[in-house]
Amino acid sequence: MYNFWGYFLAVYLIVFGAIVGWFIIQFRMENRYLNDNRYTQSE
Amino acid sequence: MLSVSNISKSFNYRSVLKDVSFTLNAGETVVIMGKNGAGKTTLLRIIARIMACEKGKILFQNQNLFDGEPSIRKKLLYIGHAPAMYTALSAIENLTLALNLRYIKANASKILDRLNHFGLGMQANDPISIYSQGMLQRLKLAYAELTDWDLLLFDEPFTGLDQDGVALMDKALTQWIKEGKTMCMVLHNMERAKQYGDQILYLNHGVMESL
Amino acid sequence: MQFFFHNKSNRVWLVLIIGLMLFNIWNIVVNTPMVPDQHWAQKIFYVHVPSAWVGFLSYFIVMVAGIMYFIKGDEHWDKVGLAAAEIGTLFISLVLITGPIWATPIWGQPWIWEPRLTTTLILFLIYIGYFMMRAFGGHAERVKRYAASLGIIAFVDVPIIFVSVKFWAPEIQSHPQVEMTSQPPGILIPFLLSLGIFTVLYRLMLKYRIHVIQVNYKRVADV
Amino acid sequence: MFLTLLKKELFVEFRTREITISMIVFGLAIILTFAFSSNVSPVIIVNFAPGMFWIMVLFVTVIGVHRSFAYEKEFDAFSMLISAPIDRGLIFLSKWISGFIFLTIMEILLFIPFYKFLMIDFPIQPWLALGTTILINLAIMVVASLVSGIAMRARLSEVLLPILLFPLVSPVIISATKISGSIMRGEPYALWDIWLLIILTVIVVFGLVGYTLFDFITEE
Repeated sequence: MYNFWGYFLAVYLIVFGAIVGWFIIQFRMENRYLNDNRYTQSE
Repeated sequence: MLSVSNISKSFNYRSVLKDVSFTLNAGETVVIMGKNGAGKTTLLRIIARIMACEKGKILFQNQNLFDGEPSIRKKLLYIGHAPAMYTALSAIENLTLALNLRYIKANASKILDRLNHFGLGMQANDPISIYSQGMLQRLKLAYAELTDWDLLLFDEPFTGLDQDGVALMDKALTQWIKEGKTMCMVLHNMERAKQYGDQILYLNHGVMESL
Repeated sequence: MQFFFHNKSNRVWLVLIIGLMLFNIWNIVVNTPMVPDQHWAQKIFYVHVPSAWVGFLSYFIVMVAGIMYFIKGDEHWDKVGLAAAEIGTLFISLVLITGPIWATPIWGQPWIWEPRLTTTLILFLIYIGYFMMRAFGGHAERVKRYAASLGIIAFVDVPIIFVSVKFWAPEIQSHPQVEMTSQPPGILIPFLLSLGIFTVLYRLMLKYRIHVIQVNYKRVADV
Repeated sequence: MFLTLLKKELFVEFRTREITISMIVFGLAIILTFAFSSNVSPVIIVNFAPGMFWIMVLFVTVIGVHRSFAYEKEFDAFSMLISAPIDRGLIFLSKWISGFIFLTIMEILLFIPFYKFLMIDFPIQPWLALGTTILINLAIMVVASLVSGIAMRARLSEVLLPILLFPLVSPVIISATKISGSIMRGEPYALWDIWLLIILTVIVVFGLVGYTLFDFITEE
């Protein structure tokens, strides 16, 4: 009976990769929105 | 009779009505003017509760229009650009339906008499999909005559009318003013506004100024 | 409008959650017993089930936000609804990805029409429609009302879907949630811990997403 | 007031017959497609017949409901209903019941061709089949009217309506197929009573939710 180490690793990478990826995407979006916003105000 | 206070409405975050407030007492006629796209029709549709608005309060016969019972709007009639009728039904059927929706007993003879008065007697039984713009405008007049309303919101009454159509409309409007009815009209040319309106309001950039 | 992580408490929360998550993974890998026939695959559901729980919790919040939006008419609730819908769909799609991965070794084929996965899939399709409606529903103000009502309709449909699917698809014995209650403490404690940590993570994600929507709204509305 | 609205729905439909004609013709087209695409012996078809029947009904409902809201948009007729001093939940009820009537008429007319084209014999107790079909029609129609209220004004309403409708109505379709299947096989009521309960819950729950939400949905 081989153990399913590969499946375990795949699932954890997908789940935590998605969550970290989501945070990064939010941070980049926030960056873009704020810079865009600051640009209009400082004009 | 009607008090509109700081209405604001925006489409896709572009505000069309920023902070519109005006009051209208019984028996008075208000004319709203403004460029195309200033939000005149939006304002009328908000008062008629066809369109929702973000902020603001409207009191009709000092009852809150937004939270109150639907029956508050029994005496409030809105007539827009489109005749708001079913193309498949004939003039008589449409009017009977519209009156029943307003809890008014509609007898066919009264309807036919109004239609004849407005020159639509012959096409009374044809579906209104074949009506011309002017005939539709007269159908609206007949509809306004048949319903007993206290406040009429009329959106550009004179568009698409031929000569005697304009005469009919003038006669009907003056007669209503004589009877002391309250109206809120959207008009475009100035001397008609002066002729009918006790109060003329100018709507531009989402704010209401009195002329 | 400043960055979400400029204010102190959010930063503290972020550090706390990163720590909790690492502890959670360490705890699962080290402390939980190795189930004889499933080995590592059994440890998948320490993550699979909490994501499903967070997904459904999120869709519940969309409903609550919808109801509050109708009662209060306040813009904020629509943002909460949108944020919760997005994060909920993220977690539900994670469940739909990890589910078959777990099922391949244990049940033999990736997709089995069993009640929980089917309910999750149907809910996922409903929310595909929800986002399509948000894109094509018309001008933004009207779409807010439609989105709120769709949020309510979707969650009201969840129990009905679950019951009908429960009788439609035969119950598979070794399903994690079914087994959950009859687990020895060795498995149950880390599982509940993981559940709690995921909920705390979800709370921070929700607040962060609401903040980003707020910033975007400020930018769009001013222009 | 509900009867006036219902009368109007039936009257407009009677005058143009748009909805019923398009439903029947579309239903026939689907039946023929089923018949062409599955020239297997009737013994095998019997297991698929309930599923096919309800798939056809679902697609036909999408066409019918879409038509029923389309003619409201001409001449902005819907604003007459909304600005009238009536509770807008009644508009939802009238759309629901009138849609239900058209759907039932369509099913009665297509009942015979469906069974004949697929060469399968009629269910043993036809009255029971009719009774359950009526209940199932009600359940499908309540979800369809509610969703079409949302999709009506959208730009892509032809696409948005089915995409919103199918997942939401999936429990009804599952129950309908199970009920029709067991009726065709003449199984006792005890076997499929749970499905009937699901159908009834959908009718009650969506009826209430629709009635309350329609006020917010109809405003422009």
